[in-house]
Amino acid sequence: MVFSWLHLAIILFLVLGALFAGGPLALASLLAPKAKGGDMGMPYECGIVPLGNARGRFGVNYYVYALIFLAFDVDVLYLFPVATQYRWTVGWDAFFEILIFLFFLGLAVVYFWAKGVFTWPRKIRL
Amino acid sequence: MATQDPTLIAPDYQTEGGAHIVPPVVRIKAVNDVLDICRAMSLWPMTFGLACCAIEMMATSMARFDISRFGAEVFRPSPRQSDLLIVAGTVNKKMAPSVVRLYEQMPAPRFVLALGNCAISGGPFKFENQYGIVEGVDKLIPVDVYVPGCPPRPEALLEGLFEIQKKLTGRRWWPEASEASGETK
Amino acid sequence: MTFLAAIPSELIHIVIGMVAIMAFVGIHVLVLVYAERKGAGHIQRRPGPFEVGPHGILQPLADAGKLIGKQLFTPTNADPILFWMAPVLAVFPVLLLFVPMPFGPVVTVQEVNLGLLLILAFAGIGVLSTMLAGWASNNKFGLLGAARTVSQSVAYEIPLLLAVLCIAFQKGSLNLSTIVEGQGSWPWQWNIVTQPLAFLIFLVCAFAETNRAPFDLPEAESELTAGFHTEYSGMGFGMFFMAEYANMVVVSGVCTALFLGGWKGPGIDGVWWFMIKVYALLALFIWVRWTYPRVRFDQLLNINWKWLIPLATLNLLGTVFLMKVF
Amino acid sequence: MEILAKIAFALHALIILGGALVAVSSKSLVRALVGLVVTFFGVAGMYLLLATPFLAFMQILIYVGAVCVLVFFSVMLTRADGEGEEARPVTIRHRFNALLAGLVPAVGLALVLIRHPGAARDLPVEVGLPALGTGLLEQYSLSFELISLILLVAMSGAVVLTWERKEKQ
Amino acid sequence: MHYEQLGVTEGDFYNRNFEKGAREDTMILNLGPQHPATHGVLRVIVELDGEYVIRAEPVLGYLHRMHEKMGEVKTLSQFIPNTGRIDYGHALGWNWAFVGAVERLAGFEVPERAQYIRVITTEINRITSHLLWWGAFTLDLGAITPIMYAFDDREHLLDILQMPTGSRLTHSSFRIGGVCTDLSEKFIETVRDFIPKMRERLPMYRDLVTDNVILRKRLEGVGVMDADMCRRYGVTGPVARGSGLAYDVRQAEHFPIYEGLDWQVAVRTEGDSMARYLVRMDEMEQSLNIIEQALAALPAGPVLMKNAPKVLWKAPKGESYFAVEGARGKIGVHLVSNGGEFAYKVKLRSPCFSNLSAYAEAARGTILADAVAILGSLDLVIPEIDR
Amino acid sequence: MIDSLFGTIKVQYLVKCDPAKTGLAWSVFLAQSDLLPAVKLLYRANYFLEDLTAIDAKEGYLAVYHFDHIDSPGRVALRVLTSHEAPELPSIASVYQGAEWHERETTDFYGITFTGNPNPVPLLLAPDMTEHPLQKTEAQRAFLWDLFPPAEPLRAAADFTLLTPAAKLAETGEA
Amino acid sequence: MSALTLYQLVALLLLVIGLYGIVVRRTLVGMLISVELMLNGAGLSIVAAAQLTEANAVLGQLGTLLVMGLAAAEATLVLAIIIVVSRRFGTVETDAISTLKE
Amino acid sequence: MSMIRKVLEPIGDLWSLVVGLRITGRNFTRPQVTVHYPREQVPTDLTDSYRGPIALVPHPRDATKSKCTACMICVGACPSQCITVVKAPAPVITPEQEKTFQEAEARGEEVERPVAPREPVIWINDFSLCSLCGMCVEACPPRCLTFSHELNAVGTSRDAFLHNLLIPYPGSLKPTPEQVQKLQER
Ligand code: SF4
Ligand code: SF4
Ligand code: SF4
Repeated sequence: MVFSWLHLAIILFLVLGALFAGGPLALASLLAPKAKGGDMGMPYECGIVPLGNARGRFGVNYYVYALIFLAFDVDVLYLFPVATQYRWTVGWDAFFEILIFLFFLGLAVVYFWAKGVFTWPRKIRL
Repeated sequence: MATQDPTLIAPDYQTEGGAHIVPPVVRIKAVNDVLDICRAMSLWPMTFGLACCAIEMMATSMARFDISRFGAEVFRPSPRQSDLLIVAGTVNKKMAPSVVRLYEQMPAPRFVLALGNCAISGGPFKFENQYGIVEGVDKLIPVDVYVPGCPPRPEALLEGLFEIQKKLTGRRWWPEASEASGETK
Repeated sequence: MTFLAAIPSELIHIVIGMVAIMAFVGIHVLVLVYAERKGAGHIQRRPGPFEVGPHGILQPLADAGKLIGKQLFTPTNADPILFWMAPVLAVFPVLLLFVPMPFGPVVTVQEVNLGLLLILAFAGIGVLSTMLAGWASNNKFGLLGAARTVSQSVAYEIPLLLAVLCIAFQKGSLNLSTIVEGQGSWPWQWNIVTQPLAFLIFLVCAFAETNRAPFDLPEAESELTAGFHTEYSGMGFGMFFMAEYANMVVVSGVCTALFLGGWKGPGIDGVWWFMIKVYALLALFIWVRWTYPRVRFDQLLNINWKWLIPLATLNLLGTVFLMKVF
Repeated sequence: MEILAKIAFALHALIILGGALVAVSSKSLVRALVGLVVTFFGVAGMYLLLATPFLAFMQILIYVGAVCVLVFFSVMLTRADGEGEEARPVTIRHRFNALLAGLVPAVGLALVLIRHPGAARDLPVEVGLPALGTGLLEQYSLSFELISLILLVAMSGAVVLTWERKEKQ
Repeated sequence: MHYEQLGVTEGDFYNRNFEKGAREDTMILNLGPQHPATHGVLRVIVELDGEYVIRAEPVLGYLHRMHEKMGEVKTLSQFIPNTGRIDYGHALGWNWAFVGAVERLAGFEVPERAQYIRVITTEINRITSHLLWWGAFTLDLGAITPIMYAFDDREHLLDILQMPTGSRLTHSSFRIGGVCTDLSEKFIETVRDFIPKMRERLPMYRDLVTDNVILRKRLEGVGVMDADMCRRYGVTGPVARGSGLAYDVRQAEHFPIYEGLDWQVAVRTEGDSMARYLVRMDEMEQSLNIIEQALAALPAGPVLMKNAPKVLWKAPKGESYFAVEGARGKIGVHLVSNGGEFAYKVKLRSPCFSNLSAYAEAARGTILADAVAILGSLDLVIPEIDR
Repeated sequence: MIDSLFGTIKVQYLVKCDPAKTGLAWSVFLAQSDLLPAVKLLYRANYFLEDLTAIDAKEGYLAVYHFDHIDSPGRVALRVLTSHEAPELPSIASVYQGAEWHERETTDFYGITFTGNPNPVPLLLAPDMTEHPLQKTEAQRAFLWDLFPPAEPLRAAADFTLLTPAAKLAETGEA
Repeated sequence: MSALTLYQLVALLLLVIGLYGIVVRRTLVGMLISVELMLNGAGLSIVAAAQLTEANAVLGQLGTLLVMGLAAAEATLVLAIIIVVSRRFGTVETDAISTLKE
Repeated sequence: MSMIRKVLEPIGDLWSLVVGLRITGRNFTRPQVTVHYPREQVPTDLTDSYRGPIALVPHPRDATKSKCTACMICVGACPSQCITVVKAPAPVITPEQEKTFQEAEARGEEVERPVAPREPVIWINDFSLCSLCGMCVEACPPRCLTFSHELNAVGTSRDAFLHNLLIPYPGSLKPTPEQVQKLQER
């Protein structure tokens, strides 16, 4: 086990960050008057009693987008270790490997584009 | 801070339990005074326009009168983040429950400014046996400052703001308009 | 004295760094709030905050005081733990992001070899905070706003990474200080010259990642009132505010280090060059915000898919290719 | 430093334990998600202790930044609050079964572990990022390409599964 | 099937009466009555499927101010201040419609100068109204600065309008048989100065907003309303003209002054939000033309006819209908009198009311952001809808 | 024009008015059953609905529909009478969708039921309000002939007596 | 106990809790969360083994890296399946789904 | 052709963004339009046409009195019923006076009996109801009403806006306590 200075710094800064956020909040809860009663606790919905709970099942169309974005995102992350080494590689092998890697990425974009995932219909038929 | 006088509120619009304000846990006068000054200098209004007067409210936040000079240009769309409810216009009976609800959804400390005659007394729409409007928003919620006019000029709204600041901190922070009326632009 | 000497210098460095960064962030949030409102004012031909203190200089302080004196309020049906966790989580990683920031030749809290990665990793926590805020407050606007913000942040991370990767490939390092070192003093020796496209992409993504106009959809007032922080009052809202501004500083800092030569500049290198560049970028942020309308959500995603990602990928490919050629 | 490392290890272990327990036992799925995040952080801390900062950051980037978001979106497809589908009380029997399902393999593995401690060293060495890069580019280049392909397939699969054109014209 | 029939007890009356779709995973959201995008207290209930609006239903009445009732309990001239408050954006249009209806009922001849003054002030008022809309609309689209610039100009115009009418917003300066104050020399000069200045400002608006790619991409093809739809809903004004219906009351009902001036009805055929936007921008220019020419042709003479009716004046029996082209469309006042000093019945035909009724159809199936943009492009003034 | 358009319909009373004097071009009284066919004819002739209201008179509620034309302006007023006791009219919202709101508004103000309106809930007034504010008391109500001065009709049904003053009616009745 | 064992025990803990979760959870999402726990345990175990033994450290780290990638791929697909299931059955509760399917 | 346009279009689009920045940038440097309200005010030549709360015009000969003749026309003209005017009551005639009058009348002289002065004792405008329409000003036969130019009145209670228009006129008659009480009951 090693305990690096970086590790310490990360822990300390995170704790400090939590304090930095929690301090004012704690102070505010001590110093502020509180309003109670009436419709105070009701979720705000433009001044109307809301119908139903916000936490029902709710499908958003861009779940699909989030989905592919994420896979893409993770994919790109694999380039980071390569990036640090690439400069010192000799020959074109490395380039082709990256080319193939990026080609797959590009393939995804092209496929989705062709499938029409990126065209949002302005108006849907119901 | 206006406390709700139950006798003032028309029974139809009283909410269950009634809204009230609990004082802070820590009550140090000096701290509270400082906070009051801060509150006075940073009154964020709610984006809540009802009728014609709301346009003058907008005009007040625009370049010519610029309410931001007093730190009050941060119009927040959510009552949770606003300190000042400017009732700008006519409150009718259909709207009344919403107005009460919006007021109650504002966290303390909260202030109410009745802008325009409609909000003060029903204004031009008050006639015998009328069926639609609430004759003055103070029948619904406690009002701190009234700004009359139909619609009031932006200057008047600024004065109303100063009046709330005065109510909070006990002093007027800016010169009287008439004192300075010599300089014009 | 011996006692002091016994403390490792790194620890002292860290502790000083903690104090300095805290002050830095605190001051900069206040200054940015002021600058934003002043800047907006002047663009709109009005003075902005003016009366609270000379030229309104005390305005942000008054706002902060106001927020502290404002009730913290938890909606009845909210999940109280998560509800309050969210604003804390928003600010919680912010200080850490400044650890590898190369303010000056030696002025940095800790040189981290993987500095860039650290910033990218911990900046992602903001997404989490948004998510929790939107969900915990049990508000429909909040939930919609959160869903939007999350998809947006996630989406724009890709071109951002690709743009950053260009520099990483070129310099062969993820250490921000090293990257700065690799650039010269004169503007034409900065990375922006070799990577103009990456710079532009980075900038656009920076706007989107910090949820600034024209990509400020999560809080698109005209649709979703205040977005994911609709239910937050007082300081709770203040925390999100603070996180937004602090993130702006971080993003500008990273951009400066990556593309604008960091602390280097004509004449004497030093912190001031870094700060000047950061301020210039922040000014750009403000300028843009007060100029453009907001893009629509599908457009936002499509800009990303149809322009930024292909361009960024090609740019990366080009970089990689040219590195081999030369 | 050594003692600090021990403390840190204990701390991280506690974080992981707490987070994981919340993740499996919380009635609200979002809280469970938060527990999961806490666990992720704990594991990232462990990675740091193991002198693999790169993995620690990747852990946060991938798990916290990406996987969590996915889980969050799927949570939104359920009724995830205190009255949601997860909130109905679980029978003791069910719990017991579950515990059994977990413990049986675990006890076995633990026994193996304790009986046959590997030839271990105490101080891990940090491998630089370039080394990893070299690894990816040379020795293990196939896996580098493969992961790209797998993710591509996953993406396309997801799209094939879920995509339905809104505009049926 | 309504929610109420499903036994839902939460929410308010309109929520429960909202028609429930077949889907489970949708969200019922109330936009308004306090909402930044509804410009006042309009409330729109939307059913959302993610970002898509499955159904939108405006709920009105949060600003019902009993104007039609007041028309029956106030004398005819006492009703004039009310007309200034129906549509605060274009108060003079309503002023004119009402006094016009009374004049038509009684067969009054309005002095020519008064007619010119009405044209000039109404057109100035139309510009202020369009500027207000322009600013608020761009605000809806997320641009904050344009409204500030628009209000700069608007403030100038309000100063100008204030000279003859005495108020900034809720003008009530037309009287039965004329107008209440004559135009001063200063007014005429200021307006003459202002017109070229305004002409210089319009290109800036174009460069800053109209040509901006973000705005164009947000408006083009959004909320298309074809001519037939406009007819079915009785849509008029710039909205109808954006859909290719060249219908302008100023031209259609043969207003004497307008007929003598050189101006065009701005028409676009696309029918989308951008077309409506552009129609209004063009209309501002046309209004400037009209003002310029009308000022040049301003005749001398009285501004109020002799024996203009006083407070207690009995109108003759009968009915009359008078329509005016307001900033938002066709303003109509239908007056029925039984020969008393009060009107027997006043019907106020509000353009926004009809325009908004088309909204539910226009917004169906669009993206939420588009729905908001369409709402903005209709240029709503809530008190006029609710009356 | 309108009289030829309405050739197939049994109008009760049809006058051509002077637009400069009243703002109307045509004024038509219809029986309830003829309303919908007439409106359909207008729709086919490209008229659009301007507004819809009612007038509370002694004889009952007189619903008034104003139509106008885009290309050849000329306002047409259709008038249909319904009783005070059971005020009911057919809805025209199936022809002019815009009429839905106008009808709901009229229901709010006068209590007239429009059968066939797709969403008959209060539009402008609060849903818990029971009174109909624009209804007049019996004392306030006027006779229709007091409100609409007689004119020369182009067509009139024989039994149409709404606009003939009672005195005159009595006369002719005697005669 | 050697450090390696400690790490392995922690990894094992994650595995146990994950397994428990899979059985005890009712919804697909809950199960997904538990699976992620187990994957984390696996990753930790691999890295610990690589770093604290004489084994090839690079291989170990890359292995974990790939596990992470696979976890992401898996999560993507599972989410897609959840979307489909919830669209098809209106619930993500496993019991309900198995009843519905019959 | 269309190909070229397709390529050029994004460039034009981007250019429009630059143009926008240029405009806001230019406005940044232009002078501000703000009137710093409490320190300075909108020029009076712009506000002198503005209608503030109504006020009474002083009598041309006696500035301590108003010109109002208490004819009550404005009360009827006001659409919002916000004007309350109470006429001065006829002076009370004591029995002795009455006697002298009767005697004088008996003598056949022209008696000038004291009549109610044509002056208001109470003139209150409830500004919170007023719509500033100008009906009263136009209706007043002696033209004794005018709009003041007070732009910035505010108050902390509703009653602050019951403007007593007779306050600037010390010479005007004072209401009797009963009248005041009656008014308050209203
Ligand atoms: S006070 Fe006058 S201007 Fe204000 S809302 Fe009422 S009517 Fe409109
Ligand atoms: S201005 Fe109009 S409302 Fe005001 S007091 Fe005079 S008549 Fe009444
Ligand atoms: S009309 Fe003029 S004179 Fe008559 S009471 Fe009113 S103010 Fe006095």
